[in-house]
Amino acid sequence: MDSQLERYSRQMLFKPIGPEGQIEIGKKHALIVGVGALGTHTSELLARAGVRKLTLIDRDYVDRSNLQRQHLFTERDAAEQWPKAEAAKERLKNINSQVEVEAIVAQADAALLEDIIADVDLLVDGTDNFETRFLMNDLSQKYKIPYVFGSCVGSFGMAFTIIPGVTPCLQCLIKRLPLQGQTCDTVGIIAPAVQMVTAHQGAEALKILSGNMEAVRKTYVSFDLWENEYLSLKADALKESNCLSCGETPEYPFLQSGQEMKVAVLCGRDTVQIRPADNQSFPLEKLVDQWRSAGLAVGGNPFLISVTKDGAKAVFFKDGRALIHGTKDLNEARKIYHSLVG
Amino acid sequence: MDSQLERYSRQMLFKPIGPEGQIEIGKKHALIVGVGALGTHTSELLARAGVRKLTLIDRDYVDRSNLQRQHLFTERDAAEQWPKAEAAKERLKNINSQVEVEAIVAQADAALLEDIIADVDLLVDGTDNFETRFLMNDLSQKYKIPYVFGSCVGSFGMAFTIIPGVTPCLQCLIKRLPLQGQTCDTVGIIAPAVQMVTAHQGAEALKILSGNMEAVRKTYVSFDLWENEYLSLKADALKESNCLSCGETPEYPFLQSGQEMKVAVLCGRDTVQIRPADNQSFPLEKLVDQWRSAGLAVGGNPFLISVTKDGAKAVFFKDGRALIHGTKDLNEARKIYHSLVG
Amino acid sequence: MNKIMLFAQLKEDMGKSLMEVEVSGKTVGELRVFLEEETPLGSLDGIMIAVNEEFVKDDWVIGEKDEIALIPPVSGG
Amino acid sequence: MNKIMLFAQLKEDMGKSLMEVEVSGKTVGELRVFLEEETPLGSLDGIMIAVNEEFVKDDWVIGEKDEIALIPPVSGG
Repeated sequence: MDSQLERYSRQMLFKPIGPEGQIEIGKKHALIVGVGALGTHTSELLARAGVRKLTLIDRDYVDRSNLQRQHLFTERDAAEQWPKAEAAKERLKNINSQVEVEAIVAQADAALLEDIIADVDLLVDGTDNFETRFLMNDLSQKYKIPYVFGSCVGSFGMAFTIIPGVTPCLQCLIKRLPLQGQTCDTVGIIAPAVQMVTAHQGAEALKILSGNMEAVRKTYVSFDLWENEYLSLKADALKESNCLSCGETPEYPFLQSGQEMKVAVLCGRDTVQIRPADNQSFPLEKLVDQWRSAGLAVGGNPFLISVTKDGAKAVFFKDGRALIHGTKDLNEARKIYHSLVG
Repeated sequence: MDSQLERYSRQMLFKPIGPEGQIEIGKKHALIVGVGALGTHTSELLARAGVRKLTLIDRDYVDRSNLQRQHLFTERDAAEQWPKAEAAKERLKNINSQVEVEAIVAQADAALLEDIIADVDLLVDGTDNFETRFLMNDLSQKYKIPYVFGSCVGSFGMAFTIIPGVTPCLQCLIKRLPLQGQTCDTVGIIAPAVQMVTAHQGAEALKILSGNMEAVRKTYVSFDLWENEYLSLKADALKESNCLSCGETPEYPFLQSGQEMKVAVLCGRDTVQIRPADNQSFPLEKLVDQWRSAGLAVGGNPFLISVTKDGAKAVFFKDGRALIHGTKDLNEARKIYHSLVG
Repeated sequence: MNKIMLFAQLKEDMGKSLMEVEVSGKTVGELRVFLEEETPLGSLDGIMIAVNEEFVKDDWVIGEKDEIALIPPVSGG
Repeated sequence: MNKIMLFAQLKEDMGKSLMEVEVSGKTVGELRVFLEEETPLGSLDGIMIAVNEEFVKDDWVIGEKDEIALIPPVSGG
């Protein structure tokens, strides 16, 4: 056996992969967007599995409250506020020095993603918001790259594999976002729910990267580990022939400038304004319930709602527009926004 | 919020745990037997979750072929052949210095386990053989400690939570061992199957440690991630009132000396003899098929079968007795035996 | 009767993870309106609905004893 | 007819993960003997058998259309 491959012997003994599948995996480049709970698990899994290259994108740094569920990171990474993508890269190099790891500390916007997509073989979902997911979905469709969606909150999670030209896309499945405010910052998250999602994402990734397309799961998995529920749901009926992302005349709306969430510092103020993308519904009352339930201070008047979290004050208008006070940092403002709204 | 607890904020926001559950978790001591694929995942999960103490037992050292699926370990651990329990401990201290980690590099036999069981609140299965599992099962029943069973091979795995006095025990479920030779060394293992088992083990552990006994899963989970199958099977009907481990007059057979697998160096020879425990069936023909299929050199005559693996030669007799040639190290011989037989 | 399984936010809103209602003959779109008007679930905009382990569109007609699951896509990760 | 789901080693031995046979009226113990004698599965000693998502003992009588799963406890970890 090739001595470079010998470390993967237990994966090659698995017949559907075998030595041929291992060689295929070793040629592949996976892009993981978001290096939080999901992204640290899937990047560790794919680095150990022996992909050629991993690109990791994350705009955030390691915080102590991440350590409860985000693998790869240590107390020192949190104390030094190391950027997540860079902290992950450092650990992954110690785990498998044969894998090329590229860390990008930035917001995963359309311009960045289109710039690096050229030789990517697989898109892996590690993000915490649907704006970025719809962007990944459009990218997947435009460049014909499989996209392994996953998300979780509390003990609840879901995973689905999108194969362009074969399965429905994320836009077919979820036309309008249910922004009900259940985020890891409002209702929490337990690490086993993360692992359950990444077990599915990882298995799908290995199937795709090793060339076992016939084994790819065709159903949408949804589970609750605390309630002991597991559903495997057929999704074919949701494929839309006129879908703007995967239909007959696609427009890839999230790759068009002007369609994305707009985030800008208000002139001369320590405040960032956020206007969400168009396809989101905005049930402000439900959000308020979630925030109160999470113990956050909520105030307001008939025209707006204010909520205070981690020292920053966010003000929401009924149309979904938000002002994040106390910062001029766009990424910090996005982080607060997504932690409150989803 | 207590600054020591703040790192667990996302786990405390999960309502069924909450601050009270977190305080409970922080009082508990979990014993993880076996620090391979399952054990590294569950120990990382429980360390991040903030248990008071983890005891890790493993007799083995880190090998490069472990790195594909065993978290916590690095290339350096493999190059230095660091004992698994110690390598895991070192990494876990960097992840959560608040957790006391005790590493024991030894065979988990009845004497050792009974010696350290006193304040253990939970038994977590990370072992690779049923001899040790039956020992853990007896220990669980004798000392009334919940035991979270898990195992996997290939893309297939299973998990079950044993609550003494409530559920059937492992002995009720599995009366005789099907030693069909499907081990990670013969048919391989993919890391997502490991994560799928540990997602279940981890969720059950958090329920038990946080005092949410009513949420404990009552079914036996069995899945195949490559075949996209997931079963959740009721197991109550298998509870045996005359079970020797959990029945009305228990004898805890695996805690009795003389009942365990017997491993001894043959006098004056570079050979270890292994006699398996009594309750194992031994279908030698199936084992031979597995070994051939895994590419191992198999020879023999009407009375015995020999198989060569990793430079060591093992000879099996029809009654299950085995001679492991080329070593005087009992643990090395056990490792080779279990890697071939299960 | 039809069983409806509820997850995440919806389970919280309803106070239970399983409810039983008679909605056979209704379309899935009509089920949405019914649940929004008659239960504490509030807006079901964006909620995915499966009938007998298969996601269906809003014009799908629910049959007797069909089992329904409401899946809210959550954003965490 | 009864569906029998096979996993791991048993799937390999049979060459497929699902088989259909008519075994209603037999006990689970008789099913074991039938499969050992009539199929390539070999010894089913130690294999756990579930009928309609519930593990049952060898005296359980299989009904029409009951779905059966054969679960081999594997040792890896």
